[in-house]
Amino acid sequence: MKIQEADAKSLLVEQGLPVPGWEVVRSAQEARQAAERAFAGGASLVVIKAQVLVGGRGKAGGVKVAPDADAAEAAARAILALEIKGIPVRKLLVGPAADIVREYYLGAIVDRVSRRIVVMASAEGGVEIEEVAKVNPGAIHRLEAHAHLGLLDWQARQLAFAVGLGGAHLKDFVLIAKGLVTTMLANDADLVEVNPLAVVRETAPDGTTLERLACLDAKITLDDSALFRHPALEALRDLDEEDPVDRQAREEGINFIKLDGSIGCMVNGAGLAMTTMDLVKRAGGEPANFLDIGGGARADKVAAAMRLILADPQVTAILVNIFGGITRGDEVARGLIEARAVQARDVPMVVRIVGTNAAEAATLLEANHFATASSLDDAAAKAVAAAQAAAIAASTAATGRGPGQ
Amino acid sequence: MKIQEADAKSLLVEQGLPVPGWEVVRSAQEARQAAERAFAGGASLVVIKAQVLVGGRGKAGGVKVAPDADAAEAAARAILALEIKGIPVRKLLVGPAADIVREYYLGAIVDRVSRRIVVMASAEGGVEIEEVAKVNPGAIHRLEAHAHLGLLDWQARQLAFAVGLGGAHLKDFVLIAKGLVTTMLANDADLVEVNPLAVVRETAPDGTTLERLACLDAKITLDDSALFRHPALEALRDLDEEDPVDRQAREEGINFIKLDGSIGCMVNGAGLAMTTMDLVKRAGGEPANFLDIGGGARADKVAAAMRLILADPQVTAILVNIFGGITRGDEVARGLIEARAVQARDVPMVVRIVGTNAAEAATLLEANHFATASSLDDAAAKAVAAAQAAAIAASTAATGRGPGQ
Amino acid sequence: MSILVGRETRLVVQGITGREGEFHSRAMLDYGTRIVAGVTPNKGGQQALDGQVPVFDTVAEAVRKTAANTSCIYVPAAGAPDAIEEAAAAGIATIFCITEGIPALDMLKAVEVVRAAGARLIGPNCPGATSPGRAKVGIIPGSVHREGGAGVVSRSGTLTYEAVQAMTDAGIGQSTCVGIGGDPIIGTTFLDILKLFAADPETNAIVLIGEIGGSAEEEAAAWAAEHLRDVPMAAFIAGRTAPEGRRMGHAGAIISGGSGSAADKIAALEAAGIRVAGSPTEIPAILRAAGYRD
Amino acid sequence: MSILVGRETRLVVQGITGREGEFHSRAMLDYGTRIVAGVTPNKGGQQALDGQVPVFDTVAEAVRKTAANTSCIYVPAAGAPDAIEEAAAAGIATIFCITEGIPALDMLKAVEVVRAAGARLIGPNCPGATSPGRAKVGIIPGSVHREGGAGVVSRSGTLTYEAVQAMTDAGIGQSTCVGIGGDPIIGTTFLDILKLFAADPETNAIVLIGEIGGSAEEEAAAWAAEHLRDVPMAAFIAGRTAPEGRRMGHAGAIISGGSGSAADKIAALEAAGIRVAGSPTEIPAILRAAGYRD
Repeated sequence: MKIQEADAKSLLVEQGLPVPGWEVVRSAQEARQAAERAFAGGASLVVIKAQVLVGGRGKAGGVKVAPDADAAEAAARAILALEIKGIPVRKLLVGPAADIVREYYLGAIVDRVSRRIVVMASAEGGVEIEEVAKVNPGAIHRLEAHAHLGLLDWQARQLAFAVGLGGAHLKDFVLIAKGLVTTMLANDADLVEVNPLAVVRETAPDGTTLERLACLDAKITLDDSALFRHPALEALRDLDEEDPVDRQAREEGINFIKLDGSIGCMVNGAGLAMTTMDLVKRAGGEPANFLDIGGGARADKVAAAMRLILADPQVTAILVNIFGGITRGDEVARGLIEARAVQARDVPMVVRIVGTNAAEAATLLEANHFATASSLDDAAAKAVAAAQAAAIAASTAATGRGPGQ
Repeated sequence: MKIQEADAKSLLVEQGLPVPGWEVVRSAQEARQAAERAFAGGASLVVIKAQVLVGGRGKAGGVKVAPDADAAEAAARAILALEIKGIPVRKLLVGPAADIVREYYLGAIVDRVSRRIVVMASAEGGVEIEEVAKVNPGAIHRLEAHAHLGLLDWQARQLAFAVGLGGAHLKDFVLIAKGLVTTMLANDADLVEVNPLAVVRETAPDGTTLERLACLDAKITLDDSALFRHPALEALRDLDEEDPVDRQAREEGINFIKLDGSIGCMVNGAGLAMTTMDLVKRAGGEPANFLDIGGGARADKVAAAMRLILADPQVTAILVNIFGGITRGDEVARGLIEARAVQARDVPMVVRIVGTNAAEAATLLEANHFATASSLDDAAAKAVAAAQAAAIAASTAATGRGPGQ
Repeated sequence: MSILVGRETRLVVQGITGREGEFHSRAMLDYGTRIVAGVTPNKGGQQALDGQVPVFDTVAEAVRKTAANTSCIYVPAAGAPDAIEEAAAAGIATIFCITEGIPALDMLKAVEVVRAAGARLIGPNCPGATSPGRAKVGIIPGSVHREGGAGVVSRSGTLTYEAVQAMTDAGIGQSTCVGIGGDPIIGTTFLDILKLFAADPETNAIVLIGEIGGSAEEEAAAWAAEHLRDVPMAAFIAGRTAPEGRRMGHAGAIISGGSGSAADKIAALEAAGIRVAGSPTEIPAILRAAGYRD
Repeated sequence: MSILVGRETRLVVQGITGREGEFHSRAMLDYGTRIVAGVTPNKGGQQALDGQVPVFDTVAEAVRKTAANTSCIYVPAAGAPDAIEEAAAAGIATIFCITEGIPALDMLKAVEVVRAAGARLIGPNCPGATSPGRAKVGIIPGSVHREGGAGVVSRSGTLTYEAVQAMTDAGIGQSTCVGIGGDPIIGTTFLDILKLFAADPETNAIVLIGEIGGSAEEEAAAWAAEHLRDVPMAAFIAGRTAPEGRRMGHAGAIISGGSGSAADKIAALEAAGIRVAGSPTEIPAILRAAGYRD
């Protein structure tokens, strides 16, 4: 689960990491007031940042700096008017802008290959780390932390020296790097990233300046499988940015992802569900969704899945593909029959059920006049044909003329 | 550092372990009031236990049970009048007496041999585990916990089944066993022992009874080397039971243990200090103390050590044995000269200094008329002779006659 | 021969008295797998599956009394890492963890424990393994198999059944079919299984069924290019149409930061000389074209 | 030959710029020990000991640039476990930790890390080791030694110097003298060192200097009874007069629960055929009586 920058920063602060102050606001007026507070607190510039879960907000104009309250309000208004990668900006982070001397990258991930926590640091901060990885992989220093041990002091020091943050910043870097891993362990995160980690210049009330390390941006992804033991973190889920259908699916315990096509898919198993989508595409169609009803689904879950699919008005055909192992084919067939009995609109459906209790399922489906298919390739082809027929019918209805007329 | 039962129980409670309530009191009157509160809370019996850091208080009469407030007060008065292994009882623990169904032993130690945390459990609780180890070693079930992992669930279950605490008590046993190790890790303890861990019978207000596990006694020893990072635990040191000289030595950074003999010893290095004591004994004397001035001691520390030795009125001779490595012989010699210049009473002293700067030391000692010795055996013999001479002189002074007269 | 499971398998089922554990244990027994013990704490002394399997409180006791060498775990996610560690500590050599939804950090820890014990973990979130005609451990329906010489390794469950059924229907039997699991942190990777297949004299062809996310397929391809030139191979990658940044059901199936796409994996496999099927049904033909003879 | 330290020793000193580290490094250099590097974080690039030793920020860098194979740690107690783990991770084979006062639980963790890395840790709270005429690592004064064939192993510091001086004075030289440390949790035990001496062709006699606390002397005696029957041995145990339940200076020197007394240890050693000296000065005569010839 992705969480917003401001929430990620809160989790870092909980572990004692140095993060400059911020406020989250939802209007230009609130942004102005927050900026005024920042200026009153001694800031000479404020930064206004769109809070969206998608990347690339900087390039999209979602981050601005303002020298006074008027400018801050204007900047906030402009950002709130944006859509970034299709997501309307609803929230802003406002805070004093740091006087950045130099930027670094620091991140911790759960690494699939080493099966350890990998901590990465780079002196090339402030840009996408994936970009650095492509252009200058040698600039990224990595080391493995054992999940039982966390990041050890000597490892943190090694990273500090590798990126040139020895000397005056060594102690703070060690604290921050260890804190990143502590944040990961404490919250079951699979990614904790500070980019940029920056050396910032601060001016004390007496006019002297000092330089210190600060976490200027933060990105944290939480492990969905571990949310059950962090009820407080579940509250960080940004419902603003979640499709209501996604939420409904989550509550039903169905793996569902809405896509742009016209062929609704209902499959048991994630790999087979992706394969079904791929074969729809290969047959010339476009999948409307990814949907995995999971193992051992009963009739009521099948009916719920059907409601999710039909909630999408773009869906003009449905492909059901079940390879029964734990899942019993007759249960699925019963669910389909129930669902069709109550469904609001009539959409052509192709059903393929093999494996456990496939014969019983076939009998049920036949008795209820479902279109069936034996192989997956065949099922995909039939579903695509049905969708194409529906499209032609729709265009006929729209123009009042049939095809070829 | 040993801590009192009541403090040990507090540390267990901090980790969520089930410990019946208690109060600590210092007088029979307070004990009576505490007992009255326990009876008012529904107890039918109260237990009064001496709080002393030495073992064997049960056999010494330091634990009593009372059915009413009068009896509790009388029991408290009796216990407060006791000396247990030379330690006067100053504090009592008062609380409801548990209705014990069955007693078990559960303990965790930092084990030298495996260099792991060893958790031990036995169905033979309530008696000294060392006794069980001798009489019926097979009754003690041991397993090793990795310091990075703590006690794992399956390990705790294994112990539970081994001692017959599966079934209804399994979950609580797992919680308690894991909690023991957590207590050890959280407080840098090198021993955490619950003896007895007991199945107790409790009666609910509605008259129904239930059985559950409870920690009825607790013993914790803290790692002295780790106290620096647990300032709150330093406050648990029981100064009542600490010899004032021990405290003074601790504050001076000198390893000092008072013994019963007449020959004060000042040595650098713990092994050599023990050896010096042993050789004094072998030469027919009795060491008055163990004293290690540590490595690299300077003159002021030597002087402080000398004050500690002379504070013991039984000391009639002093043996100084220094093998200079880091410690410089001339520094020690200078410290001895300084100390003698200001010391309150004149005690014969034999000094042996070898190793680093031994020649300079010898020159200094000779110039100041110290009695010296070359070998350790020789030094021990001379110190014993001096003590014997002093004893004879003292007896002469006491009887008004010299030896042989 | 075969890999991981076979006639020498002496299975202990952890969580045998649960709904899932009991259901699949029955299917394994029916298939001929030798289940020597079950483990459910506090149910030690009972008999599971109509008296066919003794239940113990701990894996250690099960191993001591039945010489179990393989474990299959159906314990719920909250207790599964502990079950894995218990099996490893008890000396179980091969541990299958079927359980889905285990937190990744728990798995990092469990993998360290398994490594230190020198055991092998398959999964979690995997369907197990079948060596047709010998034994099956896990949840793969026995009916899809046929005895033969092709090794199958997959990150998926039902997709594996689909592919294996296609092979069986086409007359290509299997030496062993292994589902390594759909989670990001798993005990045994494609590469590990390729090495086992390479060393197995009865495996004469290999089918690799991958999906989006991570780079395990790429690593396996690189190794295969060097070591499996003479072995007929076929592959399938699910998720060509998956959008970036979304987790496709499996915790490990996500394209992130531009890496883990199906296109990358297909390119790596093709570069290693392994043809990638457009549909699972094409796998038999690709194997035959690569030189596989039954 | 010799054990642990010798002409092949390439030493890195961790904490070389501290007061202790610098003092003893100078003494080691004077003795002829090859100190190839020092490590103090944030002092990388400096030169220590009047330009004789380059200083690095990390042990890894020191190993990379100087091929150091042995480390000696003078880092204060709060940082010493980390220093041990850093050395082990950097591939140092033999790690001496001189530091006193390290918490026991920190050492349990460090010992696990050292074990996993396959390194050897001597100490902590130990004086180090000297192979007379070859090299010394730690703080044992070089002047007490004489080259020869007797191996010495001890839990103590100055008591070791005393015993070694007595041997040297009596004309019995040493192959290697090792102080294993006075803490309860140490990396290398009496038994480990006995095994090394047993395998060293230049060690022809062994002296074991123990003290109260624990049972390491008893374990060593049991092993010696079986494996060192032909090797002349002598022992000394400090603490015959130590009271029960008090920690005698060393964190590990305590008789508790009736175990760890000098009497027990002496009995075990005598039972193994090893004579125990009443004073360190008697060690040479016991060795000779046991058949040792220079």
